[in-house]
Amino acid sequence: MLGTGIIKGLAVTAKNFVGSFYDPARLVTVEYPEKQIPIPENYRNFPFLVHEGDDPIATLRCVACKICENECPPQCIYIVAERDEKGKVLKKPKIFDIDIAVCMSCQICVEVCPFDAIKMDQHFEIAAGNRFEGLLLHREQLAKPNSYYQKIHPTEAAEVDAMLTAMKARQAAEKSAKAKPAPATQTPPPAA
Amino acid sequence: MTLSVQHLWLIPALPLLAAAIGALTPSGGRTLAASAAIAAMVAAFVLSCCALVAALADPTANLTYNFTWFDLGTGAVRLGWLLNPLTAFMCVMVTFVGTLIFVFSLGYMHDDENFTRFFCFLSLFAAAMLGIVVSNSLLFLFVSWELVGLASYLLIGFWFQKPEAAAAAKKAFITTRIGDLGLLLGMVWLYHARGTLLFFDGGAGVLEPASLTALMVSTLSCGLAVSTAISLLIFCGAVGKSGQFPLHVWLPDAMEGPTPVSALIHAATMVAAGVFLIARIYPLMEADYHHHNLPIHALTVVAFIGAITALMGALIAVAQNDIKRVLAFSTVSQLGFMMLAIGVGSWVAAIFHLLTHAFFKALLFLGAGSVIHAAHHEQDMRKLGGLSGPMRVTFLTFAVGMMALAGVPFLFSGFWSKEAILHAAHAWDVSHIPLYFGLTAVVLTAFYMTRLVAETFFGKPRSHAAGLAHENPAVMTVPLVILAACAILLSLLAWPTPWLQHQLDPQAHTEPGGLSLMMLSIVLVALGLGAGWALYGRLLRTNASAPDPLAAALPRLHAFLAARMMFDELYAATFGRLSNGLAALADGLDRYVWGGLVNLVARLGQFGGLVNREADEDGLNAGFDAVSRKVRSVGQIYSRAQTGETHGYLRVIALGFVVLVLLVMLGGVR
Amino acid sequence: MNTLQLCLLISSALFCIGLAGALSRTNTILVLLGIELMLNAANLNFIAFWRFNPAPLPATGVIFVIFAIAVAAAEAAVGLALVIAIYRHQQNIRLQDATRLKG
Amino acid sequence: MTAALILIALLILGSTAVAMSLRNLIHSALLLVLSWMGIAAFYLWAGAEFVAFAQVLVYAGAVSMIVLFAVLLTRRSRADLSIAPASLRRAVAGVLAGGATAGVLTLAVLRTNLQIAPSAAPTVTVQQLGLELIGPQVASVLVVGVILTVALLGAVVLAASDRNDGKEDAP
Amino acid sequence: MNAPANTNSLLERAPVMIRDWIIGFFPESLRWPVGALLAIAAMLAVFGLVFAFLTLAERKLLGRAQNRPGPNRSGLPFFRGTKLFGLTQPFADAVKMLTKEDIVPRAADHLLHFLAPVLVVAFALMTFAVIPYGRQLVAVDIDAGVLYFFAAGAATELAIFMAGWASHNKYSLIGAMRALAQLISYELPLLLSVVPVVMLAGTLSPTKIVEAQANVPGGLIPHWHVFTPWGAVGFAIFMVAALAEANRSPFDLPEGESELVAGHLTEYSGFKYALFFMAEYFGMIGLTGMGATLFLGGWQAPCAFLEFIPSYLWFGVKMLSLILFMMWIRATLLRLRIDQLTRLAWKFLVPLALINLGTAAFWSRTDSWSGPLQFVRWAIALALIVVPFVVIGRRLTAGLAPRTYRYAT
Repeated sequence: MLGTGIIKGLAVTAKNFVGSFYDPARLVTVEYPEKQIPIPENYRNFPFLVHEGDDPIATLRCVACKICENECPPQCIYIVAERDEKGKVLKKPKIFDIDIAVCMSCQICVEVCPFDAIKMDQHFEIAAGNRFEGLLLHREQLAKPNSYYQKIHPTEAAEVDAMLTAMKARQAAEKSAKAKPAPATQTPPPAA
Repeated sequence: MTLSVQHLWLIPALPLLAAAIGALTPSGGRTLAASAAIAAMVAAFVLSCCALVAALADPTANLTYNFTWFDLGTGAVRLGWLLNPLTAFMCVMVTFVGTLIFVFSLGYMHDDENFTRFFCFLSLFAAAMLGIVVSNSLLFLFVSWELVGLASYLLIGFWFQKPEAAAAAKKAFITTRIGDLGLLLGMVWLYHARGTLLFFDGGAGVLEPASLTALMVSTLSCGLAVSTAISLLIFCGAVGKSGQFPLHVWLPDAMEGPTPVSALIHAATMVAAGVFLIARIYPLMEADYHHHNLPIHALTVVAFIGAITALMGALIAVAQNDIKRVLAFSTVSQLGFMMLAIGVGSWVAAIFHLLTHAFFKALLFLGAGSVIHAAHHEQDMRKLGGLSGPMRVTFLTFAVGMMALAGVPFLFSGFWSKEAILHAAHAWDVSHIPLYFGLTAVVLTAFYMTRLVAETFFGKPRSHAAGLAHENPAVMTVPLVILAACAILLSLLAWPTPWLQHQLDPQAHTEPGGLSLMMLSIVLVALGLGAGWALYGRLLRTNASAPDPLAAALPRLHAFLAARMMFDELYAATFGRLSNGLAALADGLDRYVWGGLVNLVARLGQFGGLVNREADEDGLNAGFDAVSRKVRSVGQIYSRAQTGETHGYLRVIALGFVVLVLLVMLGGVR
Repeated sequence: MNTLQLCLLISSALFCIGLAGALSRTNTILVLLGIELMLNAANLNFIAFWRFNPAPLPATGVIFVIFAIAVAAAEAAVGLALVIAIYRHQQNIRLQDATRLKG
Repeated sequence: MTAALILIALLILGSTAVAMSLRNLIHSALLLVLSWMGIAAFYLWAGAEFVAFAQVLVYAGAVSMIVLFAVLLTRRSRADLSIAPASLRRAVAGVLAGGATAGVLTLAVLRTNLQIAPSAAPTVTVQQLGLELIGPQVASVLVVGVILTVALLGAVVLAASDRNDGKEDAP
Repeated sequence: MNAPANTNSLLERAPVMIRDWIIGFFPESLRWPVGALLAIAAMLAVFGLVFAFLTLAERKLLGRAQNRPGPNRSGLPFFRGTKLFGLTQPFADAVKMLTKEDIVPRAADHLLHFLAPVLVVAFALMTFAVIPYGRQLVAVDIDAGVLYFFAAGAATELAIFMAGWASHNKYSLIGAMRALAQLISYELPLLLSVVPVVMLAGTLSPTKIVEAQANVPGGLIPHWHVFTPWGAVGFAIFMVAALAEANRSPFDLPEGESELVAGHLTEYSGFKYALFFMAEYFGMIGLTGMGATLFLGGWQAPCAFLEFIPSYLWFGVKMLSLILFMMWIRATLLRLRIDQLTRLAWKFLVPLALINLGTAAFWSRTDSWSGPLQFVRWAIALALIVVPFVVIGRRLTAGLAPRTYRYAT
């Protein structure tokens, strides 16, 4: 009969209305700043730079190769490599800026980085009062320790670390083979 | 809970409402129509019981509620409701039996495609009958009476695709109409004489002493009292409706309708209407009874008509082969008994027999319907037989009904009501001929009912259809069981104390029944039963075409009775012939005398037209043509003023208005 | 000049504005509205006379106006339906173009 | 009292005159609504409050809606709304006719000797009105009802499109 | 209005007493206008607050119906950390609305664009004048109050049309035309559902209609119109039509945001937008107040022994529960399509309302029936209602199968 559907619908909303008071499990939202939904491991947004040791700037994995700068679709990465007094390019970034306001979290920079130096973060509360100062992140803000990376993406970080140690071991082996004639001293100290 | 008299109209109104619902329901709404009809009947039954409680609170009182229907200027036509034990008992009976018949119809008419129409008509029928019962005015009674006639016409002709059914419906309608003419005349005369048609109106009603005395003392030139004449005219109506002697011919033919209709007509409603009418106006019928210097008394006529009908019906029933037809003639016979009872002055006995008869005759008809339904509409009892085994419930209940009708002593209600009638006939001081007629009819009744049961239920099935018969569903058997129980239990109304008689007519003194008469009637019943068993029960026929033992013994008489005493042929030879002759005469008059005159006038007109045309063509038309050419040319000039420009029109109107006002002001025209 | 005359003058002014509008405008809707205004002017008269001149029945003037309003509503509905029909027919509603039926 | 009347008259006549001379149809229609409200105010001033509310309900509530609908339905672009100015001849003729009528009517009103009887408005309650309508005036009420029904049907028939393009519930 | 308060509790008489006390300070000639101004001021204050909290209530209720908590964060200025269940949300909204930039499109009709929000609130407020809020609490007690109410209510749509037209925006214009069509369609059932009440009460005055629903002394069942067969149907039709008149869901086609951006409100912002918002709630308050007056006994208490609670509280309870019911409907039902909307009005509500008129006539003719006839009376009246409802409902829904989806599963 006409009208039964309406009554059924009214019953559904009434049930939800009353139930939302008695059954907190019904509520689909949480009170955000106080409570947070645990973020899944594979959640990702905005890149950060991985560093190895205690000194964030000195131990960055980044070698300022500028591959990510070239590949970034919205062109939000700006890199200037550091040079020594002679003007020779050192394998370190002097400036590494990401305009978070422009970044679209596509992860292409991570995909292309050969050194596993840039990774995706899980931090999303980046609101700021000034978009020019607050949202243009410099390398100091971007640098985060490898332990943080291991914390937020444990599985992925373990794989990366295993790969890196394997590579280092291979390199060390090659070097020790080559080091017989000429032991290399310029190589940076192995990562911790 | 009691029902006060001004709400009495609810009882007929409920079935009428159900009829309206049934009429408005499309043929798909079977459940709605049937449930409305049955619910209305059940509700009417409950209300009737309430009314009965109210009526029995003071059995002598005639509770009335009168109101003005419309004002004629010189007087008002008034209608009203009447509640006394007679009304109440009739209401209870009609609604109770009606309910059971309705329920039975659910099963019986289950496969009919016009199911809703059927229930509509049934409800109309019941409503009309209840209208007769509750009416306090002969006028309203007459209206309901005619409605009953209409409904019976519709129901008898329900299967109008069958020519016999259509003919039977027509026959029933026309035959009862002949009687109704008498009723109408009597009613008009009564109104002329008394100026009112209300039965009871606080002393002014036609059935109250003042009116009765006035009607009785005035006599006609032939010596009849006015009351006698009016009574006999009204009795004509009852004769037609109740199938009494000269006008009984429609009743057996009415069997063409569906069996529940037969049950309703024969048990509860239509035929009971006539008896009820006479019982209702009994004071009027009786008014001349104590005047010995009158040539004839109304009640005497009634008694003799009843006696003749009782005997005749029983005689014809002996020689019929169709189950329903046997029952139909038994109804004619029993109605004769009732009329006889009224005629000998005991309307109470008549009503008692009417009530008991309603139950056991409904039972018999529904039982017959059950048999017919089971045997695939085989109605000829020669072709049935051996049904007692497969249809046990039907057989047992039918046997109860048969014994009640035959008047088997003590246990069955029919016995007591028949005894009451025979006693009344015995006590009648005018003549004992009705008593002898009645006693003969008692023997014959027992005889033909035994035959009916024996032929139908015993022996072996004598046709394929009968062989396949099996018991019907509960919706059909339960009403049978209830009715059978009632047929037995109604004995309690008369025995051990005549309770019903007291309630209906407290003044009536019932003399202790003559024991010898009772013994005589018991012997006669036993004789009838024994003869029937001897002729039919003992020597069961083996096949359908075997000759009837009675026909073998008395072939001429049997043939005469089987042809229903040639009444139809007699009427066809006399009244039919006469009306045919009259029709031929009227046809001849029409065709040659009046037709010739009309033709002559037409010829004259034709000639005149010819002359006129010649004159027109040459003289007038030319002138008209010239004038219309002028008008056209003027119109063409004028039509240029119609520019189609609305603004122009509006402007002219405005200017015209200004000019008009200026004229008025300047000219000083006020 | 008494108040009644003032009322009558107002209503006749309204009537004439309606008339002038109906005569001078070409848009059918406005012509209809002009006629509607003339009806209203008549209603003003009824009320004015009802207010200042007692009728044998106290409600006569008011009842006149009620009926007039009802009929005016019906007239507006039919008239605007006609306008739409005209528009469908000739793709504009200029009254002077609607001369299909001229003689 | 008279001051209020003159104010109301100014409202009615001013808004009507402006409405009848504006080029923008929508503005005309809305101004006419204002003028109808002014007429309702006149009824209130005269003490006929039932009629006043009926006027508002019927004119501001119903007729104005129909007018606006008709305006919006009978145009093809927004430019259609500002209608071409009337030709000078037509305008002059119209104003002349209107002026002549006005003159004649004013003359008639002023020259007639009109009497004012009651100082207070005759009081008519709504109940009296209702009884009057269903009593002595019942035939008129029925006739008006028939007229309204016929007008409704006629309007539907006239405005209904002959073409039946597109099913209502096409998937 | 100036009749002395009868022997009721102090609380019952308080509003009138306060008014009389204030008026007492003024000379005789000024008392009437001051009294009227006081009434206006009181209504503006009360209904302004009611409006403010209704917006919050609506958002809370909708949230709860969708298993969300609703707004609950706004606290007090200078007291960080206080939350008060979000009760100050309306004031925060008000501040936001008032400080927003007021944008008028260049092509808009400036005058009408400005007038529309003013008029829409004005007309909505005008309807408040005749509603009896309590015993002797009515601003203007006029004889034809019900008629006045609907006359003022009908004019609201005119303002909506002005808004839509003046915005010079196609969505606005379509919204405005929808508003007109909706008004024309639903004015009729609205009025027709009220006619039985007027017929049975024998008056057009809201106060007298409320008095006609007064309690039988000692009775337990309220003597309200909604408890009669015709009243129940009339109330249902009234509520449906009121939803449409107030442009509330499921009849909010004029501002159907999924197809028309915001309908006639598209080009409004800031304070003007707030005025439209206010008018919508005022319209709702007015219509539900009239509904309570006509069908739910107005300020009458349900039974005699509850009369110690002041009448205006009863009125408020009834009105608010009706408004909450409307919000509940909004949380439940989907928006109709325009053809479904007009079909519902013309093919369902109007016939039903006309039949209901007949039922009411029958009811008033059979006023004297008693005893067993009372059952007959109810049975006939119910049959007169149920049968057409079922028949017309069948006709309306004929051919509509359960919805099927082509692209979703």
